Amino acid sequence: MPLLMPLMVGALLFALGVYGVLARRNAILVLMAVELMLNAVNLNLVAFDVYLRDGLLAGQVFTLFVITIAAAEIGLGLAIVLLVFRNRATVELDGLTDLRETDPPTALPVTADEQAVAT
Amino acid sequence: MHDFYGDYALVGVVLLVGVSFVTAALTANRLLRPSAPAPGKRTTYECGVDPVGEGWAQSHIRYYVFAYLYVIFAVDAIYLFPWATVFAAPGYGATTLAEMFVFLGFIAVGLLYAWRKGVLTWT
Amino acid sequence: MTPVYVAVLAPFLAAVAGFFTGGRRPRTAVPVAVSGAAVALLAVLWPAAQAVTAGATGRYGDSAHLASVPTGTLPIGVDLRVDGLAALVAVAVGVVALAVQVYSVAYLKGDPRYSSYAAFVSLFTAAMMLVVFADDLLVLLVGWEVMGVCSYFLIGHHWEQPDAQRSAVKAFVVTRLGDVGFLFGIFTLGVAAGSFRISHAVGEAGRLSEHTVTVATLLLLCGVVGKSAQFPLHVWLPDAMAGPTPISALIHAATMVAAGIYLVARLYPVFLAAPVTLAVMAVIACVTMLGAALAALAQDDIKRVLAYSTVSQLAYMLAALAVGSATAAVFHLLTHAAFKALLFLAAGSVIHAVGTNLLRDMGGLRKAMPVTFATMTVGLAALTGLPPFSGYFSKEAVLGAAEEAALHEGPVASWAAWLVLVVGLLTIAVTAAYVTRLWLMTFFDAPRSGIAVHESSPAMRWPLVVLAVPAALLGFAGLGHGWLPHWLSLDERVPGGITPLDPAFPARPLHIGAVTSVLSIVLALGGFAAVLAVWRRAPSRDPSLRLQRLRPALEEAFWVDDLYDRLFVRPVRLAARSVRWTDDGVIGAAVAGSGTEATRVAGLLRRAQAGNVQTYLTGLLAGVVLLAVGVVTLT
Amino acid sequence: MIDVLEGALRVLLVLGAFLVLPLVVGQTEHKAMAHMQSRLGPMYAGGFHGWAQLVADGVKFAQKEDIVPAAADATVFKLAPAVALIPYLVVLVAIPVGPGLVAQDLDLGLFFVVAVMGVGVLGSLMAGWASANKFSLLGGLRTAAQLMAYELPFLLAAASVAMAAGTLSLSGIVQQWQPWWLLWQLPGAVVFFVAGLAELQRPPFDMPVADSEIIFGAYTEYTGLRFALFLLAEYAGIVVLCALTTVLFLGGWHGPYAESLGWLWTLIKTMVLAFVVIWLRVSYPRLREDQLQRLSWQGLVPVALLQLALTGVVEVLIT
Amino acid sequence: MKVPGTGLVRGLAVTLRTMTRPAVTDQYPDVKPELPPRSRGVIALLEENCTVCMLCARECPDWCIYIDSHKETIPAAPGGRERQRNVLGRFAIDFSLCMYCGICIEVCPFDALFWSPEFEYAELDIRNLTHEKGRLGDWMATVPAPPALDSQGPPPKELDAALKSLEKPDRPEPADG
Amino acid sequence: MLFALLGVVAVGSGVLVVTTRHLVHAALWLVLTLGAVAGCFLLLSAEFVAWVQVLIYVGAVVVLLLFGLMLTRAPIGASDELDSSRGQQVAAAVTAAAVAGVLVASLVDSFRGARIDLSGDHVAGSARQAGEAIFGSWVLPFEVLSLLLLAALVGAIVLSRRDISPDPVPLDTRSGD
Repeated sequence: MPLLMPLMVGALLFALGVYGVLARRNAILVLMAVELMLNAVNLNLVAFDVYLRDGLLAGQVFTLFVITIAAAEIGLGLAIVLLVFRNRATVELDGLTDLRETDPPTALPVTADEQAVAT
Repeated sequence: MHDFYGDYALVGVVLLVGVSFVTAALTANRLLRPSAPAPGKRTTYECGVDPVGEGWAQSHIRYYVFAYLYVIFAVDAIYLFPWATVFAAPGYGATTLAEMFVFLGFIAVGLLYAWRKGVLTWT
Repeated sequence: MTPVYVAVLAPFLAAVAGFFTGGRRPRTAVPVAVSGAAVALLAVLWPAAQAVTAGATGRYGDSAHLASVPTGTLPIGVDLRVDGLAALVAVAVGVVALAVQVYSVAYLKGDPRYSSYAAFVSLFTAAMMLVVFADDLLVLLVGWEVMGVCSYFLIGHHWEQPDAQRSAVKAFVVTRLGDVGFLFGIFTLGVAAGSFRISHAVGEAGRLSEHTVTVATLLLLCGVVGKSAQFPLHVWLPDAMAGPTPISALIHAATMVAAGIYLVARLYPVFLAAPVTLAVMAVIACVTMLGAALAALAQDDIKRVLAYSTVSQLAYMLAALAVGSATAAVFHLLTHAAFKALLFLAAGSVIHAVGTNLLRDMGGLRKAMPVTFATMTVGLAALTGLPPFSGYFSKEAVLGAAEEAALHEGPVASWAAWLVLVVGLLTIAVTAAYVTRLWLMTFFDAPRSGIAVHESSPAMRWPLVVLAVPAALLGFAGLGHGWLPHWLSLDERVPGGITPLDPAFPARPLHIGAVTSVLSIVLALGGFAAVLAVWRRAPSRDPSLRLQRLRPALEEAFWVDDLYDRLFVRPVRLAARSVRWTDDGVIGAAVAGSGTEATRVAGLLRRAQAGNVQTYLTGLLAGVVLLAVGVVTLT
Repeated sequence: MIDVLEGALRVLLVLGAFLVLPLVVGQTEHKAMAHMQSRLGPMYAGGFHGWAQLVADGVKFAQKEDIVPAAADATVFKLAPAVALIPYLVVLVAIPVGPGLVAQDLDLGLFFVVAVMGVGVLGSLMAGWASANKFSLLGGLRTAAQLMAYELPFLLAAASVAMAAGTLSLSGIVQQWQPWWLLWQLPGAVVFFVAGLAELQRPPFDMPVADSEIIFGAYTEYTGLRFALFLLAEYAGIVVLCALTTVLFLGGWHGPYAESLGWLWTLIKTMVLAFVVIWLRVSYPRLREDQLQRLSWQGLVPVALLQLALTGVVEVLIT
Repeated sequence: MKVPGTGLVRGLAVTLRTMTRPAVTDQYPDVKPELPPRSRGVIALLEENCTVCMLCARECPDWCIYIDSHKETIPAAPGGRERQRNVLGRFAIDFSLCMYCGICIEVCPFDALFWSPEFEYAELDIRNLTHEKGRLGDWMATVPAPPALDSQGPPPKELDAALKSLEKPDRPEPADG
Repeated sequence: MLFALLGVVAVGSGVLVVTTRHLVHAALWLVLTLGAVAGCFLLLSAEFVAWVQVLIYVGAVVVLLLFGLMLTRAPIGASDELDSSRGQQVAAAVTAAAVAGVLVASLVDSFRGARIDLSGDHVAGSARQAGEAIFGSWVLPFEVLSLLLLAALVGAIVLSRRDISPDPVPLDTRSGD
């Protein structure tokens, strides 16, 4: 079986994941898209592991670790999303813009000596 | 065919058979069953009274914690299986056992934390 | 040599005491100042007497070496020297200083800052004494500069008035301009002569190369021109009249302005070794002489008339030096000190009485102020050079020296001597004209000032009388072949080279030519008659109005001031303003601009922070992709 | 060609077992529960003692009208029963009935079983969510929480057996089984069985379908054949659970004349366990939701961990 | 010391024991249930006793007893005068409303109404559950005899009253027995 | 060939996950994607990893996601504003296409001819080999992993159960069990 097939599936899944993360408004959908990306990575790992006949089975063991960490991560991500939902009653990423730059402060305070020079 | 695939070929076939069986049953049912749509029938069932509000009910956050507890422990448990097959083999004796106990020990601490925090009980 | 120390230190101590105690106990300022001046005068009389009694052939001279300041190359010796010249000039300074101190006690009665004024006058006297007695060029320079500073403070005594401030600064700047040349002149001379000692330098004059001597003397000439207000740098003296009148009398008539002439006299052998410089001096003197006299003719302010006349008379002294007779120059210096101080103090009392400087507001003061009228008349007569007053004798000495240099072989080129003689004679006529105008407008016709005029107080009257005596009689000292040249014991140009100042050398006698004296008397009377005729036709009008179109030129002193203003002051101010503009306009703008520019650019970036996390991520990933592509394609 | 036929035979066998056994269990449940409540149970269907009651039910369900609530999310609503049922069918493949008799002996059969059982949760969640009914949503959440909570002891107990046997393939485990394991793995067995019961929402743990609280939980809105499929899933689950327990803990086909009658022993043991399941349904009241969770996390999981420790230590000692 | 698990085991034992014992269900359509004598199946009407006093209709909580009557005048007996007499027209009980409380039976002064254990009178149409006078009369056949008195129990009041009236000496013997 | 089928299923359902307008459908399409990927693992002979993927992802993570959806009031029907503004979508699409392009180009460029040989002798996917690998050479990451899981667990509990933290935030207890 040509190695390219799993790699292509992995690449496409990854691209879909990227699109999902960037285009989706709902935080949980973004988390799902992240899952997609992680799966793409796993597929890649396993494909290369089998292709290279790795003695240490590094690819597969890493896939296990990635799955574990992804599970932990998605758990925490959702906990945060739920917390946000409780505070803001919405999980729309567009709404969460509290950290944006407020409009610029009024013009810089003209220092004393600038005034002196100006007169 | 390579016997490795053979094993799962059968599983695949069984899966297909199961799916086809269910679809067959449902299509047969579609043929046999009467269909007398009436508005009353299709309203959401709420002990006979008219349904109030939308189909969503506020549910407590603790369900999420249980689900998450399961996720964490499931992720531990899957390491048990390869360990189970390997730990008794020569060359992996007590040290592997100790490793797994350390592994499970940490997770048990997590469980203890949940327990002491009273996450598992509610009034 | 102790009297020399006393002469220098007494006024200095008076000044110091005045500065420290003046603020708290103003009443003590007057005795301190006056006693300072008196002690200085007495101290100076003693060497003067010795100079006079030194005997027919002897030359009186004594010097003292106090300390030597190592400077790496040429050491500066704190040397003092007294001889006939120094003593006589010191006496003149002492007399005038004492007169001014006494006079200003009355003149500035009730002035809040009298103590500082008196202290500055004492300090000035000390500085003048130092210049007179200095035997080391740099010590002389110290006295020279302290005098400049004192003149600045004294001119600016009424510093609340803007024109006083401006003229003080103008005086200070213009004299300093001259002093720069003077300083370099000292260096060139000192280095060339191997030492800063004046007597040593004078001795070495013969051996120095023609070129260095010319350069040194020319540079020294700059200092003299600046300090004695000669042609190019004379503009500050008329404006200096903004200071109180006693100061004009002391500084701008008798002492400071004379210092330049005294210096040339001191270093005369060096100057004699540089005929080129003498020619230059001659030309400068002539131009200044005539120009100043003409300007004095059209001035409306009494003090400015006297100021321009001072410039003209100083030109006479410079001319005398140019034509080779230092003795004539010093003689004219002494007489001029006396009668010009007298004239200024008289003018002061007139102003004090009338309350204004302007001639058109005066008139008819003859009866009201008899003593001032009398003493002023003596001064004016001396100024025009009418016999028997002192002015006649000293001016004739100068013209005589010019005539002798023109006719016989003199140190300077003959054309220069002739030029001096002709211009000298012409200036006598003009001098007579403006003296007569001043005299008539001030004392005759109906009184034009509104207020009742009365004679000034005795404290002001006594100095007038005291100064009137030498103004009248000092001329006789120059008669004959004896006294004055002997006292001064100046080494003149003697055919066959310059001899060092050695006691044995006989002093050159003053020579008064018969023709020039008659000619000058005729010219003086002519000038007097012309102005009298014009004045009689319209007694109340200013006789100078007759000049119509010429008058503005004269009044403005041929617009030299405006010329300088336009040539130097305005460009410098323009340059200053442009420097300031570039400083804050360009550099300042650059600094501030960089700040505001950074803020503006930051503003653009800020807009990108819209807070939407996904836009950030998009940017991030796009960047990563570009990087990846870059890496892949480039490597 | 032969192995294709043989394969087809195995598939048919599995399908047959999947269809027949749950009905048998269902029938025994009706009768046993009745008699435990001193009732007779179905008597009329099929003549002697109502033996064909469930067949009659099946026919009835086939003809009932299938109603999808207006507010429901149609596609998910229709898919839910399939997702709930199929895992149990697929699991039957790996269960060894006799010494050689197994539909497909997978190398990591046990893990395969556990993984597929995990998928069952989705079915009830989808049902709960799709029917847009407050009660079914709560039911769905309860089911999911319960299944989640009890999947873990299930896993751990299975792991302890795998440790004891040293292999994950079920037939291998049954091969390795020795009688003294009964005692050795006893706590594991109890935990496994109780967790299994909870997995199937059988009465002591049937809060998700507690009719007194939330009508029929996630399956409230279901009617007709879809409802029947959910019930079939439940009974198939009982069969699978009992079979698994026998295979893992009771030594599967071990017993006198194992060679020939091995499959009979498995069946007998499975039937006995099924009876116990029914028996528990009748005798015990329903637990409260929090008691359920606490039992799992504070009861079963620690016991399972201890069992693991015990197995590990003993295993290391004896080898 | 009570071992914690015993309660659970004893529960199992109970269910097991009941399973082994024969079930108590008797299969109704084939085996008639023997109901207790006074079980309240249906209400029977003895038309003769009813004097249309309307007590039962008035007392019925559900108002499910419908009675019509009309007055008849009985010709005077030789020595008396004419007497008005209520004659029962319609007497019906609507069993779909009846809650089987039995107040009508207890309140009837003339014992015209009786309980009958009969319960198989289900109807397809709810209107048929209103039993008219005739049907109520038919139910009388199914009314069981009143239960025998308890042997040791106190004699019934009526008997006492009758005996007492017999013992009262001063009462003249009724003329005709 | 089978792998191509699974690949198509995976990518197809992946596309649906990111484009569907039903929130819950997205989760279910995700299940299908994960199942397809598990199938791919199976075909790549990574047996153990496949079933781990099924158990963890399909069994636990997706359920968690569904929980998340249910707790945040996900609407039943189609909701149209699941995607960000039009501009953002276009930007995302462009970026995604660029990522895909780069990946595909570089992968194809470097692994054009490579083939995976799945012949019998080398099957490394079983649990035993995985076990040997993990407990043979990957022990340290394995141990560290438990720490990570502990941290994640404690973190999630602290985050979600604010009502039992030191300064409890009273939860809205009105909401039933």
